[in-house]
Formats: sequence, structure tokens, C-alpha cells
Amino acid sequence: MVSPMLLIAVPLAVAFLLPVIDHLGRTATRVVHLATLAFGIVVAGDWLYRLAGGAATAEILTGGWPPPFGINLRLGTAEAVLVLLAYLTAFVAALYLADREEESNVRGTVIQTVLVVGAIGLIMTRDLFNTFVFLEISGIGTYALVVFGREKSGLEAGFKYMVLGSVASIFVLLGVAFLYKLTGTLNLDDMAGKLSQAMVAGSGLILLLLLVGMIAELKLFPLNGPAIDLYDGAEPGVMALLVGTTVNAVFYTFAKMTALYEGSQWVEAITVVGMLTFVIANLFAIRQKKVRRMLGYSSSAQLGLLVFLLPFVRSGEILASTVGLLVVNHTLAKAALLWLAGIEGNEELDGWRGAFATRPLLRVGLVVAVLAMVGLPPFPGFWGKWHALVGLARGGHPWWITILLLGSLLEFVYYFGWLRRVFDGIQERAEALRPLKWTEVAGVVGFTVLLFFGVRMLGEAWGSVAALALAAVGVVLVLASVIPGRMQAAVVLLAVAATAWRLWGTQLVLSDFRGLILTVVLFGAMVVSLAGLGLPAPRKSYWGVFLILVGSIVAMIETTSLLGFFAGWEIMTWSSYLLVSSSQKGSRPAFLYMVFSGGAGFLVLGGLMVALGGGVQTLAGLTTLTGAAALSAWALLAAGFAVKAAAWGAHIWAPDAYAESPDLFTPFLSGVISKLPIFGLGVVAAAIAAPAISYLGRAFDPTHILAWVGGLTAFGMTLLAVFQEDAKRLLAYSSVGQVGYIILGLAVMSPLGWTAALYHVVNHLLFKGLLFLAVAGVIYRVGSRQFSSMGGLIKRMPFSFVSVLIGIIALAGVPPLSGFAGKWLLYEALMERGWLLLTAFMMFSSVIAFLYCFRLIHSIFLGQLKTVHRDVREAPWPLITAQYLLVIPILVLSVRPRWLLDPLQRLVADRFGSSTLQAVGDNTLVSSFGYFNAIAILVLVIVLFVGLLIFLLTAGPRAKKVGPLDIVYAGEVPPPPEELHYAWAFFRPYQRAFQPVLRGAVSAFWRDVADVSEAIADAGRRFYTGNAQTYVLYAFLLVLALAGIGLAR
Amino acid sequence: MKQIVSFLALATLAVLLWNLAPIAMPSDLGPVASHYVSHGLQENRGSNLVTSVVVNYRGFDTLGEVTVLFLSVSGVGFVLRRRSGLKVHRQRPASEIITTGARMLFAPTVLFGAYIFVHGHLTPGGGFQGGAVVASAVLLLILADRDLVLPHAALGWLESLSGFGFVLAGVVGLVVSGSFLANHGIIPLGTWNRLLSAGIIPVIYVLIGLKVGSELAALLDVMVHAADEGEAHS
Amino acid sequence: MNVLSFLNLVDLLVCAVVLIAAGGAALHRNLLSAVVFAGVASLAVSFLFLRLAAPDVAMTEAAIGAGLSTVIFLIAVRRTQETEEEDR
Amino acid sequence: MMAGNELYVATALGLIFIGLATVTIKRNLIKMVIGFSVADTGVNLLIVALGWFPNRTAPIIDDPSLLSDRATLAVRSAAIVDPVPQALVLTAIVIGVGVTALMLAYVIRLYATEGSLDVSRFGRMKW
Amino acid sequence: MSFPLKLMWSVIGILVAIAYGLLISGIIRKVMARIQGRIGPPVYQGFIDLGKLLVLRTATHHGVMFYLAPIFRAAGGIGLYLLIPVVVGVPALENFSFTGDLLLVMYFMFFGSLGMALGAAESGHPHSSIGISRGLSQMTAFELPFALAVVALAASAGSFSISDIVMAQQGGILHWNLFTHPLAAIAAFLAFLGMNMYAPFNIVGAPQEIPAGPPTEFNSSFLSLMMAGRSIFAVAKMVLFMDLFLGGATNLLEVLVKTFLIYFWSVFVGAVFPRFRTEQSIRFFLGWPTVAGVAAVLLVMLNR
Repeated sequence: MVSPMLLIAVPLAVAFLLPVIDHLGRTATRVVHLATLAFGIVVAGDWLYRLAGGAATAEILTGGWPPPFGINLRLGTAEAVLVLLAYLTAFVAALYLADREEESNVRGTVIQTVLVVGAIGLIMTRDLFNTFVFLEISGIGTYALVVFGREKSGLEAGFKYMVLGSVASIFVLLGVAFLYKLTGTLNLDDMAGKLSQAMVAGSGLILLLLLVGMIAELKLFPLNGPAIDLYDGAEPGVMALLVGTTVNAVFYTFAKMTALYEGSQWVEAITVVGMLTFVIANLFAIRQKKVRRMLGYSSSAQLGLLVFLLPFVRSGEILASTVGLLVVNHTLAKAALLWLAGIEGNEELDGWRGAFATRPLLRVGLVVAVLAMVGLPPFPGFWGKWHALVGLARGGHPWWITILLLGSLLEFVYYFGWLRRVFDGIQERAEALRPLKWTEVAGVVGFTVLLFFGVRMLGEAWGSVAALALAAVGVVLVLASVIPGRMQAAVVLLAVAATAWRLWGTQLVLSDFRGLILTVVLFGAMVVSLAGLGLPAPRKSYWGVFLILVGSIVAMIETTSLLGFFAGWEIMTWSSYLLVSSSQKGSRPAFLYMVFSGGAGFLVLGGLMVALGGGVQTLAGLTTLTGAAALSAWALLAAGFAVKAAAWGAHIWAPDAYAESPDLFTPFLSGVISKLPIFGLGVVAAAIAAPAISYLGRAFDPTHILAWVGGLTAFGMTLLAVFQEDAKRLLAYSSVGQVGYIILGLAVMSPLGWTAALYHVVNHLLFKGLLFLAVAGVIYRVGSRQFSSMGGLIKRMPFSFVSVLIGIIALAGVPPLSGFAGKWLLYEALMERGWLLLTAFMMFSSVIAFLYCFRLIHSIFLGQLKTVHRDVREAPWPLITAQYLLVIPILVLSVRPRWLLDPLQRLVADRFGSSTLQAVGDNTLVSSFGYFNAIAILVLVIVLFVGLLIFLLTAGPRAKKVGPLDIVYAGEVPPPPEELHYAWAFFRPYQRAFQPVLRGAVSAFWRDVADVSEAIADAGRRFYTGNAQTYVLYAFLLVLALAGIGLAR
Repeated sequence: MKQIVSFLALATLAVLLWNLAPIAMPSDLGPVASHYVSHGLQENRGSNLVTSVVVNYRGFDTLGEVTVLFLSVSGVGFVLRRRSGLKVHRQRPASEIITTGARMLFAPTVLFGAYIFVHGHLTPGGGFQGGAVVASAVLLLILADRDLVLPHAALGWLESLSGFGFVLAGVVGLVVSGSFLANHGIIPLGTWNRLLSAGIIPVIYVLIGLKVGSELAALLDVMVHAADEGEAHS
Repeated sequence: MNVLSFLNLVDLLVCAVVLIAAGGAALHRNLLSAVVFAGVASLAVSFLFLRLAAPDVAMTEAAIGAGLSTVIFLIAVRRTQETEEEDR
Repeated sequence: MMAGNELYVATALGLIFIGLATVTIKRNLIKMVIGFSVADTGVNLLIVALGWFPNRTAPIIDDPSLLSDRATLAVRSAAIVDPVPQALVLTAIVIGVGVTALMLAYVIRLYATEGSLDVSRFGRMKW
Repeated sequence: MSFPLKLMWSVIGILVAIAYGLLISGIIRKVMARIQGRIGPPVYQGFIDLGKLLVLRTATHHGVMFYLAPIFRAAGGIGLYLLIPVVVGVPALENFSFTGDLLLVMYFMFFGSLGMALGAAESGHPHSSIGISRGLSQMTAFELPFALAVVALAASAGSFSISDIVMAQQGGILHWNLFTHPLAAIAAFLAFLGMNMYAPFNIVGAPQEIPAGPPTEFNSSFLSLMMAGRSIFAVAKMVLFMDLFLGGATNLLEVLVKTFLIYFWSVFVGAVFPRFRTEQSIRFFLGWPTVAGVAAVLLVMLNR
């Protein structure tokens, strides 16, 4: 076992010797430098391993005396993690920065080495003045190193940073000196004990001075201006080094100092400043035009979050390891992002269009780092945020949770805004980037891989072998992008089929809500991957991400814990986001999708936090919630799921996302992903609906709101679908509208309503998947989504036509196909509940659905065939096969809805007791309001059809087939420009009639939200004037302001 | 406007400090200080308690301090590593008298500095003060002869080895008595008030003196010569 | 008693010198003069250190604070400009 | 007690005030560095003044009898000022000169890029 | 009643209904002509047209869907008729109403129109397209007041079953929904005007600008089947309204009288009002008829 002291002594000795070693040549310097850092990694890693294995914390004395007489240092688990991180970052940074011209100066290497020493000293020391010394070492190292590579901007930023840093160190030194005077000791632990024993008079102002000094060192609002300039101006490789060393070390220093603040009036100030930084820095970041400046704001925000959590760690509400997870996450991800920023080299955000187009591995790295940065699973930040929130929830801090989540949403906005640009126009930028050096790439890849250490926690949270296996195969596929797309689709098909095989009969049963949804998911995935055999993959990583998506959904359904559920939910969100973004025009809609999904996720998270605050751990335990907790949890969950389901008011993301996502993915998005909020409503939110409703008493029933939201969604989206000129957009609006029906059915909260909703879940998967697949085939062959460029394709693509015909009949709910049963159930349920107006309203909107159904089939398949489409072939066979895989169950359901209804009835009975729906005889379904007999209808229709057909064929002369142009009108239709196309603006009168309700108030609302927050960000960030003296003034004013608040009490 | 606000803010701050900070004198020494005062003599056998504190009790701080100096000299060199745009200032060559005088003064000054840091554990002064005096001797030479080229290699070796020696002394303490920079069991503490007493303290203070002296000399050298000579070290 | 009050008077004077020199350092528009003022202030402070029973600190302040710092400042001024000119 | 440390503390605060005011108000870069130097000196003076006891001697023991005589330990500790602040200041002074040197190096370099010492010229990065 | 017997009665009923439909439209045309000072066609003109179309020597078609269109149309009409009990309590005239309730009937009302639209669209004739656009638009608009009325009736009767709704109106003329739910009746009867696509809601066919509208390409036996389907569709709707609002019927004579009254209502309005443009008629239906329907529903909710 090596003494931890050597972690400081060895690099320091090497730093002293380096100028001499350099006489032997650059290579010697470099080798010695790297060897030293490697030594540090090994020793720190060894210590971490031992400490994690239960070894005692190492105490190191200096001068030969115990504290408080000598300075002592400590190496516990937290310290070991940070030291290891520092060495790792420094090692990779050394690789990254090698070959730079500046490296020819040995002083650069010396400074890098001493910077590590400074950070480790800060981390390990337990002496306050020693802390000051190491703060100075870190500070001077930073000032010196920021001129690396970028002379002018680095100088400017470095100078400002130095000015504020010097003021900060004056404050810190004053604080330290006065604290010594008050307590007679400089040892932190000793001092904390003495301070808390008796809050000595006069300690308030002193602690404040120290606090403000540390706020400046920590780069918190309002003193973060120079630090942000530093990110902007300095070489990104240097900033990555700083993130791993100095930044963490200063944070940990402050964490140690919080012991001094216990019981003082500044604890709240720490919390508030931290959270303020988190929110404000994130807010200002959304308007940044420069990548590295944005990253600077992000760093400041993250530090704010960490500092915010510290008082809660002191009070025991949050575990230190939670904060540790966030620190590790931030370090790895931010360093990777900075290196990537350096490799790409473009400073302007807009210059990132199509970045790394030719280097998929780096793009994967970028995506992973961004996902980790914003705190998505399976990366460490997610677990950290989760546990932090749980701590806050248990401690009863709902408002902090709210603000934290709002700030996190802002983070989503700018990080995914960045990715949006990267995904944008990947096709158009093909020219080679500057040649990559392996040293640069190694760092990015290494840190990206390290980020995956959260996967172990994912395994614990999920406990689902199937899900993990699926996701693992997905990751392999992402990395093995050489495999051709169709072969990958085959792998996906096999994997999903194997999963289905394994789960068959255990989880995969219809008589259970989870089983039902799981069946829907796996079936949908199989159909889509089957179709994938016939279409090119939109992106190399497409199928891998798809499998990750499927795995996350399986996990979400199978898991029993709230954490597992939410982890699955978030992975589902980001993987589907990646899939949506993988089409040519998908980046922008995908961005919107992600932001709204992020918001939805945070609402759900808020709801789960209320539950966790009430002591609930598992999904099953939700039922134990009562009273106000039940109500608020229910409201948050329902709202979150509603947003994710694109319910009216939050629907604006959906049509674009559906329409612009790859043709292969849209069926899954519409058929399966849109059902997951329903799963959430059904399993998670409904569990607490009863106590929530009873808490409100008779005064008001919150399900009314949900019902009308569902109703408005159904109506509004249906209406908008009517006016679309684009086949996929039409179906997109339709999909959202159909989910509205399902929400409405669930909101009824009766056996019949649930039966209706669940029936519709299955049915919608079938017919909407069918329609999207058929349209995908048409788009693939025709090369356009516009109605005006289609027409008359019935003769060229008859199989697709039949698919669409069956699909729209089922969709419209016209008897005799399966859709009618769904509509019938819904109306019966609504009548039973006594929601008469909604019943009529839904009848109306489902009739409007006829319009777009007709539009779809008419504009694509009927009418005049375009000359250019004379030789169009039928869609590829895998696509057709996939479609008919969906047709069969539709027909089966049409004949005997009971095959689905019976298991649904059973599972609904589990929740509600018996249903009013009964079967009379074998085929007639009877509810309290009405009845219908599916087989009788079918027979009636078939008999009539056959009879009439026979009549038509026998009566009168044999009809002669004539060409499409042989019509009474003229015999010839001039080739029209698209606006004269027979199907252009088909329902124009309808549009005119509905003009007043179509003004787009909702999108205007969200546009306003975006505009206002951007305006605030724009106005607010002027706070950072760029003038060094102003920043110093802020420090003084901060002292005065806090003194005014804190000392007045 | 900003100036006025700054002025007022600072004035308020000063008043606050004056009124609220605990500036009144305590009745007696704090616990740590009393320990140093009462046990310092036995434990380190040096008359100068400040030196005991600086080199032994808080020796780790001093190592950090030396590091700061080292780092800032490296930093100055690094910041000024490019000559482009730097103002080259030429001055008249110094007169013969000054040059000669400076050369004559050089040796006594260095000796004086050495005296200060060798006696650091006994009398006021020590490595830093002595080092500064040594550096001022170098300054004299630089002032006297602009074109003087310092023996960089020798200075560099001195700088590196003295720093390394300091760390090594600490590690020796670690090995011998399990505590970094410990002062017992390495060299006998000796008799009080002798030059060769107080254990390892004078050794370390001499190393510090050499380190600081060479460091400050290098600093002056870099500041003066950076532009017109380019890189001080290759 | 006389000695004490004499020393007190000296203290007062030195403190005044310190503050005046610091003010001069802040206000004098010639940078070389300002640097010299700062050095004087530093030197006066080192005297105060002596009065505060801190001979070690006094020596250091004199050698490093008053001496070396001032030299570095002078070098810096010579390498930039000698008067304080603000451009509007 | 009248002959306390008020005079020194006041002087120190005055130095800090003058120094920081120079930093915030003077737009000349060298003046700003001078300001920091002055403020540092003030802080150092303040720290030493805080550890000072009137009528006590410097922490240098020149009486060998004190070495073993346990009885006079209390006496001795009542006769000497606190050595710790002095040690801290010793360190702080050296750190201060290091920072000052680096700042001046920056100033020299900044002057080379802009040909000016006005701090408002160096505020391009903002918002 | 045995199934074959029921089947036989149904076939007879279908034929009679077609004949009745043709006859009644002949009567109306005559009446209209007289109002406008013309002589007008004979009342049996419909039968002549049907016969003529059936014996035409040539026929053309445009494809599978074109073939299916008249079948959809006729099946929609006949199916609708078969799902509605003509005389509740008389098994021979209750048709196949056991198959489904009022919801099924409401959906079946669209079956024919949608199917015909498909076929008409396949012809590729621009006039068909225009006609379909107008027809479907208008069709959905009157659905709202109609649905509101139906919901009001069903809620007060406690059932979607047509027979139950009829039974709930027994006991005298004042128990008819027409009088117990006047607002619902207003909404429904205004919607009825649109359903029939007679003036003023006849822009779908709009003989002057787009000859014949959707069926413009149909000829010979295709057209004859459509005509037949159309007339039985009209009859079925009248029977439905009779069941819903006029207390159903106890014998065939009552059926005749009541349906004729209902029919006359639409003719009367058509004679008085000029033709609406499509968006005008949509706005019309979403205006006062909807208000009446909502009021009717609210009344029902209040009375419970």
C-alpha cells in the first residue's frame, strides 16, 4: 500500500525536476509526465478499490504532529474518487494537448502537473489555511494555462478571471484569518466543532466573506462572468483539464467548508445561490450562439446544482454519494464535450450543422455525452439527480424540486438545440474535417465508455434480463455500424422474436395490463423490423437504437419499482428522440419532441417524487397514497402522461415528429410509443386516482379535466388532419387524435370506459401501424409525401390499396370492421357515466374522421394516375408482409371482438370489480345502454354485398372497362400544376367554415412561451458586461446584499 | 456611475468590517498557538517559533508556498513565451562604475542572504528573506549589465534540485516516522540555540532559501529578458 | 510612559504615511511614481510589522513586498507605458 | 484597553479599501495590479494585527531556562504574541508576489495585443 | 318467428320500401313543379327511370371500386332499413334490429355515402371529386346536432335501443319525443334537412355547375342500383325519425302517414329557401341546431 501522500509528493517532485529533465529532450519530459500521471491513476485507483472494499479512511499527518497542531490530509472514498478523476482527466488532457506548439515549452507541462497537485491538495487537506494555499496554486495554474493555444481570447478571459480570483482570495484569506482568531485553530474539523459549540459573535460577517470568496471561486451566479469567458476564450483541452481537476477540487473544498456553516444564517444563502445559478445559467445558455460559451454556462449551472445540494447533504437528507454521482457525471461528460468541441473546432453553434458526419463514432460520443449531461439514464447523472430529488422529496421541499426540474428543462432546450444542429444536414456536409489525432479521439472515447458505468445501476433498477439483453444487443449494433441495414433489421427481428418467445405465457399474457401492453410493443416491434427488411435504414445506428428503445420499453413494463419505471421511461424518450431525428428533416421536429418529452418526463418525475416523499417505492405501493399527496401525485402524473401523449394544449410537437420521423419509425411511434403514456395513465396514475378523487370529495372530479382534454385532443387533431396536404402529416394528426379517445376512455374510470380505451389501444396499433406502413411503401416508391404528387395508384399498388382500405374502415369505426366495436364501447361508457355532451362531441369528431380517411385513400389511390407513376411497382414484399400481419388481427377482431374483450374484461375486473358489459348468447354484446352483434353485422353486410353484386353482374349488359381519361367530362384532363390537382385543398369549404377555431392559438401560446423565455435570457445575460471591474463590483454588492439579508435577522 | 457605486459599496464594506468583524483582541492565545508556544521549544529545539511553525508544524503550507512561487515563475515564462508584439526596451549601457560596483557588491549580498537563511531557526528571517536578498544580488547584476547572460543551466539545476530536495525531505520524514515533513528521528534535534540544531529545520530552510533565491532570480530574468531574448529556457 | 506615547505617536505617523503613500499609489497618474508610492507604503508597513512584534514578517515585507515587488512593477511599467492614459 | 490594535486594524482596513477601490475604479491595468498589491499588504497587516498582544514580545525564545522549566510555561505563553498569524502572513506575502508577477506578465502581454492599458478595451467576451 | 320467414318479410319490406321511396319522390317533384307553376313529371317517373337504366344496352366502368360503389350505396340503404324496426312489436316489421342499437344505425347511415364516394372517386372525374368534397363536408356537419338529439333521447330513455326509445313514448301523442324533447326535435329535424340533401342543402349534386355531382360517371345498371339504394335510404331515415320522435307506429298506415309528414317537412323547407354554399350550410348546422341540441342535452341532464 502506497502512502496517499505520494499522490501529492511525487507529481510535485517531478514538476520541480521537469525543467532539468527537459534538457534530455521533449520526449523525456513527455514520458516522465505521463508516467507520473499513470502512477497517480494506479495509486488512486488502488486506494479507491480498497476504500470501496471497506478499508479505513487514510489520515495523513504532516510535520509529525496530529491535528490541529500539524496539517493533516485525508483520503476517503470521496477523495479517492475525485483524485482518480483528476489524474484521469490530466492524463487524457496530456495526451490531447500533446503535439501542440505550446507543448514545446516545458513550462506548459510543469503547469499542468502542478495544477493536478493543487487540485489533489485541495481535495485532501483538512486545514483551512492550507486550503487557501492550494486555492492559490490552482488559481495561478489556471491563470497561467489559459493562454495555452489561444493567445488573445485566452489572455482577455484569463485576466478577468485573475482579477475576480484575486478579490476572491482576499475574501477567503480574510475569512480564514478571522476564523482563526475566533476559534484559535485552523483545522477544519476542529474549527467546525468550535464554531457550532458557540456561534461566536461576529462570525456572521466572517463566514459571509468566506462564502462570497468561495462563490467566486466556484463560479456561481452572480460571480460567474469571468469563468464563462474562460470557457469561451481558452483552449477546450485546457478547460477539460480544469473541469476534472480544479473545478472539482474547489467544489469539494466548499463541500468540506459547509461544516463551518452548520447552524449559521448562510445555509439558506448557499441553497439559494446554488439553485439561482442552476436556473439562471441554464436560462442564459439557451441564447448562446457559441458552443463553448454555452458549455461554460452549463458548467456554472451544474456547479450551482451541486452547491445547492450541499446543505442537504449536511442535514442528512441527501447522501454524499448522490452528489458524487453528479460530480463524476459532470466531469466525464463535460470533459468529453469540451474535447469534442476542440476536435470539431467550430466556435459558432450554427457551424455545427452536420458535424462529425463522416465520423460516426465521435457522433455517438457526442450524443452519449449530451445525454449524460442533461441527466438521462443510464448515465450516472440520472441516478444522482434521482436520488437527490428523492432526498428533497422526503425532506419535504416540493418547491425546490419544482425549480430544479424547471432548470433541468432549460438544459434540455440548449443541449438538444445543439444536437439539432448536429443532426441537421448530415447529408450536406461531406468534406473532410481536419485529420484526427488518435490522442484526441482516445480521450473522448475513453470518457464516453466511462460514462457507461451507470449501467450497473440500470440493471439493479430494472431487474429485467430481457430488457437488458435487448438493450445490450442494441448497443452492440450501434457500435457495429458496418453491418448493412437490412441485416441489422433481421437481427432486431430475431432479438425481439426471441424475447417474445421467452416471455410467452409468463409476462406476455393478454389478461393483464402489462401483458397487454407488452404484447402490443413486441408485436409492433416485430412488424416494424420485418418491414425494415424491405426499406433502407435511415441511419447507420438506427437499428441499434431501436433495440435500445424496445429494451427500455420492456423494462418499463416489467419493472416494479418507481425508479426502474422512470429509468425505462427516460431511455425510451431519448432513444425514440434519436430515431425521430434520424431522417433527413427530422432534426427540428425531434428537438421539439425532446423538449416536450423532457417536460413530460419532469412532470412524471414530479409526480413520482410526491409518491416517494410519501414513502412509496414500488408501483404497486402507489395505492397506499392518500389525501393531498395522492391528488398532487395524480395530477402531476396525469399531466405528464398527457403531454407525452400530445394531448390538446401540448400537442404541437406531435404532428411534426410523426410526419418527419423516418417512414420506418412512424408506425412504431404512432402505434406503440404513443401507447406508453396510456400505460402510464393506466398503471401508474390510475393507481392513485381513487384516493385523489375522494380527496376532492364531491365538489369537483378531476377526471372531468382529463376527459375534456382527451375530447378536445380527439376533436382538434381530427379536424386538423382533414386539412393536411401530406399523407404522413394527415396520419400524424389522426394518431394524436386517436390517443385522445383513449385518454377519454381512461378518464371515464369505469370498467366499460377502460375496456373501450384498452380495446382501442390494440386496435389503433393495428390499423395505424397498417396505414403508416402502407403509406411508407407508397412514399418509398413514389418519392413524395404530398397528395398532389400522387393519385390513381390503385392500379399500380393494389395490395397497398387493400391495406389502406381496411385500415381506414377500421379507423373510421364504420361497421363491419373492428373499429366500430371500439367506438361503440366508448359511447356506451360515456353514456353510462352520464357525460352526454362529450358523447355527442365524440360522435361528431369521429364523423369528421371520415373526411380525412376518405382523403387519404382517395388522394393516393383513386383518381387520375400520374404519367410519371406509370411504372411504379408495388411496395417491397417485406413491407406488404408486415402490413398483412396487421390485417389478419383486424379481421379477426371484426368477427369476434370478444377474443380481445374477454381478457380485457377480466383485467378491468381486477381493478374495478365486474363490468356492466355482458355477452348474451355467444355474439351479442350488451351494455347498460345498448347492444350489438358483430357477427350479425358482418353477415348482413356480406349477404347484401354478394346479393347486390350478383344482381349487378346479371342485370343489364356487361360493363366495358374504360380508361381513366375516358369520362363524360372531356375525354382529357390537362396536366395541371399541383394546385389544380383534383385532390388539392380537398376540404377547402370545411376549412373556411372552421376558420375561427383553426387560428392556432395553442402553437401561438407555445411560441410565446419560447419567445418570452428567450427574451428574458437575452435581457438577463447582459448582466455579464464583459468588464473585469464590473465583475469585481458584483462581488462587493453580493457581500452587501447577503449581509443586508443575513445579518439583519 | 459605476465608479460611484463601487466606491460606496467598498466604503460600506469597510464600515461593516470595522463594526462587525471580531477585531477586538482576545484575552489569551488560542489552543493551537499556546501549544506551539509551550511545546514548540521541546518539539523542535528552535528558538524562532515562527520558523518552527513555518517549516515544521505548517511545513506543508510552506511547500505549497514554494510551489506557488515556482508555478508563478513558470506561468510568467509561459505567458511571455512569445516575443511577438512585446515592447523591447533598450536602455543606455550602465556606466563602468556602476558595473564594477555591482560586481563587487554581488558576493557580499549573496553571503548575507545565505546567512539569513542558514540562521532562520535561531533569529528572525529565514529562507524567504534570505532568498529575496540573494535575488536582489542577481538584480544588481542585471541592472548593472543589461547584456549579462545568467548561467541558466546552473540556476535551473539549483532551482530543480532544491525543490526536489524539499519534497525528498518530506518523504524521508514520511518513511522514517510516518508523517510527511516530520522532524524527529531523522537528524538529532541537537542543542538549543546552536547553528546545527532544530533537526531538519535548517536543512529545509536552506533548501527553501536556495529555491526562493533561484526562483526570484529567474523571475526577474524572465521579466526583463523575455521579449528581447525570446525563451529564457529553450 | 513617555517612551510608550512617543512610540504611539510614531505609530500614528507611520500609519498616516502608509495611507498617504497608498493614496498616492492609487491616484498618481505617473505609473512610475505610483509604483514608488506603493513601495513606500509597503516599507512603512514593514515598520509596522516590527512594531507588532513580527520581525520575520517585517523582514519579508521589506525584502519581498517593498523590494522585489517594486522592481517587478518597475520592469512592467518600463515594458508598457509610463503614464496612466485612459482612452474614451 | 486603549492601546489596542485599533490603529493597525484601521490602517489595514484603509489599505484594503484603497487597494480594492483602485482595482474597481482605476481603468489602468497596472494601477489595478498596484491596487491588488496594496490590498494584499493591508490584509497581511490586518492578520498580524489580529494576532498581536500589546506588551508581548516576538515569538523568539532567547532564554534557555525556558526549555525545561515546566512552571514557567504559563508565564511564557503569556509573554509572547501569537506566532501562527505571522507564519501565515509569511506565506501570504510570497504568494502575493507570485500572483503580482503573473498579473504583470499578463499586463505586458495584453499591452502587446492592444497597445493600451485600458481595462475597458478587454471586454470583448460578454453575455 | 322463424328465420326464413323473417328473411322473406324483410325482402318484401325492402321492395316495398324502394317502391315507396320512388313514389314519394315522384309526388314531391310533382308538388314542387306545381308550386313553381310547371306541370312536372308524372309521379311514377322514378319507376320509369329505374326500368330504363336497367335495360340500357351499353355500360362502362372504371375499375373495381367503381363496381363496388353502387353496391356500397345500395347495401348502405338496405342495411340501414334492415336495422331499424318499422313497427315495434310486430316481429315481421322489426327487421334485423336485434343486430345493433341506435349507435350502429348512426354509423350505418354513412356506410353508403362513403362507399359511393370511393367508387365515384375512382372515375377520376373532377366533378365527382368536387361533389364528394361538398357532400362529405356537409354530411359531417349535420351530425353534431343530430348526435346531440340522439344522446338526449337515449339518455332520457335510458337506452340506445330504438325499440326501447319507441316504447318510452307510448301512451298518447303528448308522450312523443317531439313534444317531450322539443329542443332535441328541432335539432334533429334541422339535421334531417341536410341528411336528405334536398334544397337548400343540395349543393352536393348541384345540377347546374357540376352535373350530377358524385354519381356523374355512373350509368346503366350502376346508376339504377344507386337510385334504388337512395330511395330506400330515404325511407329508412324517415322511419328512423318516426321511431325516434313520433312515437313509432303500430300499423303500416300509421307508418305511411308519419313518414310522409316527415318527408313533407323537408320538401316544404326546400321550396322556401335558396341553396346554401357548403361552408354556409356547415356553419348553419353548427349554429342554432347545435345550440338547440346542447340545450336539449342539458335539459335531460338537469331532469335526472
